[in-house]
Parts: sequence; C-alpha cells; structure tokens
Amino acid sequence: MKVKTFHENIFTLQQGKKNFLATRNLSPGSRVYGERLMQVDEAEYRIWEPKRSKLAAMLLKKLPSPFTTTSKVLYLGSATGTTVSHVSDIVHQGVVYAVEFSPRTMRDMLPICEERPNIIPLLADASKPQSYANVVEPVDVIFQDVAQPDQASIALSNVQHFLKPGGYLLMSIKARSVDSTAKPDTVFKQQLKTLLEQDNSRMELVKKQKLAPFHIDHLGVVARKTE
Amino acid sequence: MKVKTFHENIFTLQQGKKNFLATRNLSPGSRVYGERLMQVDEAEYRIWEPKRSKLAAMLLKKLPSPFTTTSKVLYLGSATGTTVSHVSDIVHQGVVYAVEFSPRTMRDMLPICEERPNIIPLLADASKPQSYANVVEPVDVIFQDVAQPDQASIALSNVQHFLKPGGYLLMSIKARSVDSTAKPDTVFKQQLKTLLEQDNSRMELVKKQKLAPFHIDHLGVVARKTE
Amino acid sequence: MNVKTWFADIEINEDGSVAECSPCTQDVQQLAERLLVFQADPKQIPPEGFDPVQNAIGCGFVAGETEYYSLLQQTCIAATRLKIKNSYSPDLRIIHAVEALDDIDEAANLLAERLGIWYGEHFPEAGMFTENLAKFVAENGLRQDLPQDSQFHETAQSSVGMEMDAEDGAIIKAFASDLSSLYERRHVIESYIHKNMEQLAPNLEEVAGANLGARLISMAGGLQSLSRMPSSTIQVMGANQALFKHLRGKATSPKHGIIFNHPLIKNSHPKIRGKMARALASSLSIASRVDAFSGQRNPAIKEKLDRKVLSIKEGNK
Amino acid sequence: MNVKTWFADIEINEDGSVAECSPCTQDVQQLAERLLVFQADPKQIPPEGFDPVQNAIGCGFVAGETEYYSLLQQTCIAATRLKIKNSYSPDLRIIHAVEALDDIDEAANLLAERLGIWYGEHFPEAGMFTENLAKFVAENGLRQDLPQDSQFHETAQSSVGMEMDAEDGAIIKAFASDLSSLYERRHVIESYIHKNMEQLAPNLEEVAGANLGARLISMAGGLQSLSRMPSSTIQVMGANQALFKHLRGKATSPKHGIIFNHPLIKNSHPKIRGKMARALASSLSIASRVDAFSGQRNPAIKEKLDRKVLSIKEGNK
Repeated sequence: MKVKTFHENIFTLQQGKKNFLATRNLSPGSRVYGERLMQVDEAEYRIWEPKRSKLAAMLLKKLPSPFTTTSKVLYLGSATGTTVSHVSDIVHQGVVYAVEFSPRTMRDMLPICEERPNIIPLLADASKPQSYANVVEPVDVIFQDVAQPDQASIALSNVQHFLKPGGYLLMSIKARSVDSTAKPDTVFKQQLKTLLEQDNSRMELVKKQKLAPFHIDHLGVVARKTE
Repeated sequence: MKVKTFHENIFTLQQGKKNFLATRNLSPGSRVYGERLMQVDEAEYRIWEPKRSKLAAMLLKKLPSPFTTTSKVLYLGSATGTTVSHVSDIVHQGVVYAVEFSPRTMRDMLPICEERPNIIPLLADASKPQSYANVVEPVDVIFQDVAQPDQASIALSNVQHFLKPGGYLLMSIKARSVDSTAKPDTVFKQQLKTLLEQDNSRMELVKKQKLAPFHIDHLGVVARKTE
Repeated sequence: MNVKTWFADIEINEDGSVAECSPCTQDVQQLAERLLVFQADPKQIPPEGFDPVQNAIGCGFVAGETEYYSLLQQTCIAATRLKIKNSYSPDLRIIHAVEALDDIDEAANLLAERLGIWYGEHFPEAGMFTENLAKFVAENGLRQDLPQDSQFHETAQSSVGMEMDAEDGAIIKAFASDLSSLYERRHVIESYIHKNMEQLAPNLEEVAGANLGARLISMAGGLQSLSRMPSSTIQVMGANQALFKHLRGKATSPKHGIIFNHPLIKNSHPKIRGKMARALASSLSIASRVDAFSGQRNPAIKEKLDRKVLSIKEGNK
Repeated sequence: MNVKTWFADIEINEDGSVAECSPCTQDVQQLAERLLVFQADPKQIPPEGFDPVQNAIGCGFVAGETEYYSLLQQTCIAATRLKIKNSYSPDLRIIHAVEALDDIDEAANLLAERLGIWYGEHFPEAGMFTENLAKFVAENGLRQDLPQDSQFHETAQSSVGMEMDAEDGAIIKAFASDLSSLYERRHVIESYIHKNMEQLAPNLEEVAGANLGARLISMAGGLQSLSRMPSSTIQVMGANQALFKHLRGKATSPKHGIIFNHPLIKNSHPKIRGKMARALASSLSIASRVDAFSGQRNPAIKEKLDRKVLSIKEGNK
C-alpha cells in the first residue's frame, strides 16, 4: 500500500490499481459512518468516498484545497457529520464550527462531536448568521453544502460575518434545491452572479467545476475573499 | 349493424370494420358478467369475447361447433358461468349440466342458474363422474375446461359415461395445468395420446387448434365418439 | 339391477326395461338431501346410456319434460346451496388464515417501522423493535411515564430524544397498542393454522411443517388441488417469476419455489439443493395425496424421505 | 459598544479594545442556556472580525485556547441537547402524524380487503365494506350471532354463505376489531393534525385545507423548508416521477403534483388547470411564508387567490 500526500493532510492510498482518497483518523480505531479503515505503518486512514461527500468530489475534480492542519473552519450544512469528520481529521489542530438546522440530523452527529474535540456543534439556521455570531470566531475557510434555494445569499452573509480577508469559501451548489424546474446551468449562472457580482461581495472566483459523475447537477465552487 | 349466422344460433355482429362474436340473450336486458349488450331489430345480443372464453376462442380459431338449439350439454369446469351463459343462449331449448368443483366459484354462478331455466348446477368433481351419474342424462356435447393435470382422463371418463355415440367432445387443454415445466407441445401430444389411443377410447379427432393469441399455451380439441 | 336416480330408486330388468319404480315426493329440500347423500357416496349408479328423463316420466314422478327440468334445476340449486353452506372446510380455513397472516405481517411491518421512527424521535435509546417496542410503548407510553423500577428508567432520564407532551403520548400509545394487538392476532391465527393442519393434513404437516404445508395448500387452492399436482409443479410453486422466465427460454429451470423455506433445502449446500428439492417435492406430493384420500397419518412417508436425504448427502461426500 | 459573547457581556471601545468584561462562571448548563437565549433572539451581536478566543483569555474567562475550546464544545453540546429535547415542534408533530396516517391507511386497506373476502365467504349478502364492515363484524361476529332485531337478521337467515363455527367467529371478530381500532386511530390522528395545523400554519390551512397543508409541510420536511421553496417547486411537489421525466427531456413540464388534490384544481376544467395550479402554488408559497415568519392569520392571502381564480375563470369563458 502506497500513501501519497494529495493536499496538506489529505492523502491518496494506492492499492493495486485502485486509488482511494483518505484522511488520517483523529480518533483511531473508531468509524464514523461505516467507512473503510486502513492501517499503513503507524497511521490509520479513513477512506473518503467522493460519492458520499461533496467536498471529496470537489477535491477529486481538481478544485484546490485551502485546508491546513490549523485551519479554523465554518461548516454550513453539516448533516450527520460524514464530511465534517474528515474535515476534523484534516484540521486536527484547528477547529470546525458545524452548523446544522435539523434537530434530528444533529442528534446523529452529537456522538461524533463527543469523540472529536475540534468539532463545535451549532444547531442553527445558516441563513441567520447573527444567531451564532456570539460563538464563531473569524475563520480561514467556509465550506457550505445546504439544500436551500438562496444558497449564494446564505454563503455571502456568512462570508461577510466570519471569513477572514484572504480566506476561502468552498461551496457545492445543488441546482434542484434552488429551482426544481429550471436547467441546472441557468441556476449555476444565477447563483454565481449573486455570489460574485454584488456590490459588497468582495469574493473572487478561484475555480468552479461540476461534480458529475459523483453528484449530478451539482457545481463545486472555490472563491476567495479579497484582502 | 349487420348480423350474420356463424354457426347454428351463434352470430357475428359487424359494426364498422369490427366483427363481434355474439349469442342471442336468453334473458333479455340482463348481463351475466358485464359483457356488452347490442340490440339489433327485435333481438338482443350478448358480445362474446374470445379472450374471456376458451370456447369463443375455439370457434374463432375455426373449430367446428356441434351445438344445436336443442343440444343436451355436459359442461365440465363451468367456473363462474361466463361461457356457460353463452352455451345456455345457444342451446336455448336444450339443457346444460354445469359441473364445478369450487364452492366459491359455484356460489357466483347460482344467480345465473336462477335466471336461466336450462342450466343445472352440479357442485361436484369432474374427475368423479359417478357422483353425478344419478342426474345427468346422455348428452350430445361435452365441453371441458378444467385446470387439472389429468385433463384427458377426466374427459374420457365423462365421455364414457355420458356422451351419446356420434356425440362431440370439445376440450381446451391448458399445458401449464398438466405440467408446469414441460414444453406445451409435449404436453399436448401426451394428452391427445391419452384421449385418442386408449383401447376403449372410441374417440376420433375431428380437429385441433392452438388458441393463441387469445389464450397462450392452450390447445383446443374437437373429437367425436364413434357410433 | 337396482339403481338410484335423483328422483327414485328403480329396479331394471336385464333388457333395460323398468321392473319397479318408487318415485320420491316432489319435495325439493328432501330431493336435494338425497342428491347430496348420493354424491358423497355414489352407490347403485345408473348404467351408461341410462335416460333419467324418460324414466321419470315413465314412472310418474313428473308429467313431462318441462316439469322434469324445472324440478331438477330447483333440486340442484338447493343441493348446491346446502353444500356451499357446509363447505367451510379445513382447507378453506387454512387458506383464509394463511392469507390473513400475510396481510397482518405486511400491515404490522409497516406500522412497526413507523412506530420505530416516531417513538425513536422521543426515546432513541430504547433500542427495541417491532413486537417488543409495540408492547413497551403500549404499556408504558412516554419516557416520563416510566415507573421508577423500570429497567429503562435511568436511560430515559438521560435520553437525548425530544420531549413529547401528554397528547402526543396518548396518540402514540394507542398506535402502539393497535400494533401490539395485530401481533397478538398473528399468534392466535398461527396456532389456528397448526390445529387445522393437524386435522386436515397430518402427513403434509409432518413432511413440510405446519407453516409451509399451509402455504402450499393455500397456493394450490386446497388440499385436493394440491394432491392432484405433479411433483414438478409443487417443486417450483411460488417461483412464478423465475418460472415464467424459464418458459420464455430466458433462464434455466428454477429448482425450487416456496419449498426453499424448508430447512432441508435452505440448510443444504447449494450443490445438492436441486436434488433435495426434487426429493422433498416428491415426498410432499405423496403426503398430500395420502392426506387427501385417506387422511391417516403414515410415518413411512417421512421415513422414506429421510432415507433419500441421507443417500443424497452420502452421494455428495 | 456593548456586545454579548457566549461567555461574557463585553463593553468595547471605539478602537476595538475592551473597556469592561464580566465573564460568566464556568457552569456548562448555565452557559448553554445563555447560548440558547441569544440564538432565539440575537441582540448586541459582536461586530465582524471580533475574536472571541482572545477576548475570553484576555478577560480571564479561561487560561488558554485549549481550555477555551474544551469549554465551548461542552457548552455547545449541552445547548444542542437542550434544543433537541425541546424541538418536538408542531411541524414535527404534523410530519409524523401525516406519515403515520399514510401507513395506517395502507395497513387498513390491506386488512379491510382481507376481511371483505374472508367474511364474505360467510355472509356475502352483508354488502358492507371497509370501516362499516369492520365495525359490523367487530360488534356482531357471525351471522348466527346477530340479534333478532338486527336489520340484517332476515338476510342472514337466507344467506348462501358458508357456515363458520365459534372458533372461526372468534378469530374473524378479533381481526375485525383490530381493523376497527385502526380506523378509530385514523380519526384521532386526523383531528390532531387539524389542531396542530391551526396552531402552526393558519394561513396555509386556510388556503390549502388542513390535510393538503399538512402533507405539504411533511413533504418539505417542515414549515421553514416549505416557506423557503420557490412557488414552482411547491407546484410540482409530489409529481416526482413526472418531474424527473421532464428533466430528462422526455416529457412536458408537469403542471401539478400533490396540489392536484385541491378542489380548485381537481374540479377545474383541464384547460385551466395549469393556470390554477400556478395561482394556487403562489398563494401557498405566500401563506407558508407568512406562517413561518409571523404566524398571524391574514385573510388577504385567501382573498387575493379568490380574485385570481375568478379572473382565470372569466378569461376562459
């Protein structure tokens, strides 16, 4: 088994002809969602499936990773914590503020928080950043994966409040959540326009990339906040 | 609407380009199983669908009809009386002994008997002709449509007991009831052999014909008892 | 020669002429009962070619054909009604019970899944499912209503589940109680099936077990029909989809249908399942025939199957 | 400028430096409650770029970063637990109730069909179905157990159905009683949905009716989510199969999903159903937004829809 660094603290494991994306397990011996664990030398790696994670798909589709081991991250739409746990692996000396709106979904994530000291759960509405502004510090990265129609506006208001100048926004735009009848390309264009062209947006596009075949009708976007 | 005689007391109605098989309703104004009624001049006709009746299919597939208006008929496997009612129309001055094994099915046929004086219901097992030998008189025609493996033997024992010399047996052989795994043609051959080649059979084949497309894997057989 | 017709006992001379005839009275109910007695046990059967119509007129039972057929129809209808009334046989009991069981299972699964999700919102730590959960909720209701000495009392105290109020509690408790009652019904119907199987088909029960035996009877539409099926049909009964594929030439012949659920096949190595299925189907076919015709338990059927099974296993070693 | 953080109220000078800070005690439960109060009604929000970590250390709440994050995590977990416990909202009540209702319907249909066949064997003349039949059988049992004064007494006497015995009767009666209880549950849950709809979404209830409104909330996963959906999505919600076909370019855009069940659409001429669906979906969208944000009943919403409906009908004349 060969381990290669793919981005800072993100790895690819080569097994025969197969390549797996993986992160180093912050809580060795413990699975979060039934993912495969692989032991290589001293370290344990957790396989990270692009079909189950928008972020993994974005990385495999060659969008850049802004994460370092000490990044402060605001994660919007953490769901049951599948991807959050990998981010927690990557920024193991940093912190992840994980915002999720659904109590049921959040309930399933609590055990993960209890195992990993760098995840701060926030049962809150990502479209109301004021409601967690008394907790979240200025962050290096915002990752967003929410299924709401005003995805770009939500990202923008969080960027404004919490993203450091020079920090990165990574977001996955789900066309059908915005408008279930319009063509995905039309939706993407309109969402990007909202994100980048508003007067006070301060966001510049770094790269965008569709997430097919891992996720159909999803666009991955990386943008940077001007200094 | 044009009415043509197809066989004695069996008709075809021509409506536009469509031809319907039909019998003249013995109980005018009354439907037996939801069939279409058509009034032509003084008479009311009941449309007889070949897909719902083996006998209708046999006639349309050009097997000869042995029925006259005064025929005595032994009908084995009358089910809920769909086809029996048409036979009752045809032999309106004759009589139909209708044998059915299932009490539930027979229950549904009782109201038809109560409307038509020429149907005699017999809740009995067609493979035990002795059990109704104290009722049934010598008949001109035996029609058989049963779903049992020994179809030919059943026909034969009834022929022996009740069919007049020179009388006709009409039967529909359902391949799958005899053997669900063998090829239909093999089953047909074997059943015909039983019917025609036994020492005391006295039956000679008049005509046979597959009933597709109306009924898949069914063979229609007309045979005559030697004088 | 003395023969019985539906309307009279008749003494016939050797040349076929009537020697003596004592017609019954024209009482439809009595005639119907006479008919059924004969049907159940046909004796003194009229010879081939015997004409009941002319004889009935000849011996003065009726005046003419019209009256004859009218009376015959009335008699046959009355007999048929009587027979239908008394036809709720063990077969039919078993068929209805098996079908009701299937429907109860499907309904209970549906409701149990719902109860799991619904109650799980409130007490996800309860860790019970289906019948256990239904009984627990029907008995206890919400977390806060658990008695002090309940083994779940402590877990309930620290539950992360959502709080529900008394009205929610009443509704979910009644829902669980409905479900619990369905499970109860399931058990009652199962023992009813067992009882009827023992009575109707002791040999089939011995070879197949009560559940599978009942299911075979149900699928065949009765013990009589089952007993008439070729063993090859019994072997694949219930494998309809696979069978139709095979008949259309799109797959190999299926080796077993519902009889797959028999431990002899389920627990056998796949390599010998085909042989096992053939042996079992053949034994089931014999058992159902014996049940249908004599109804006596005959241990030899099962013993023969056991020997066959042994020889199949030996042959595979 | 006075700002609230999760660990303290802080007075900040114009240049951003701290003028005064009174940290809370390190009591996780108290901190969690403080967090929830702020979340529910955010006031004195820290300015953009405000760094709570350094301020917490600066004002002596914690000694360093490790202690800070550990306490923050404990606080947020405790707050989350508290919030989950109290999150059994009217939305969620409605969602569970609607889903339970669907499952009860499916289960009841299944069992009712079975009862019809089973009991029909015994008393085919009863001529009742579903809930009526279930109640009748649960109350009376078999034909022979009907009281003299029953309106079915005479029909029962002359029934052509099969005779069943006391054991069959007991089983079928209990089965009917289970089914009857499920129907009862259905009614109770329906009124529970109505009550919760009136409380949660009076405007949606007025425009859609309680049943359809509840179903929309359930499909959207809550009133908040529904209120965020574009009207075009509400219009086709529930028409998933038709919608996917359209998105694959294989069919025209579907005109309506579950809202087809609204009398405005169902009872309209097919030619104007598309327009009606658009108008209704738009009104539903507005109603759900008002319900989500103010919760006050506003008759103007329904009145506007009524005017629009009138003009569509006029335009079609």
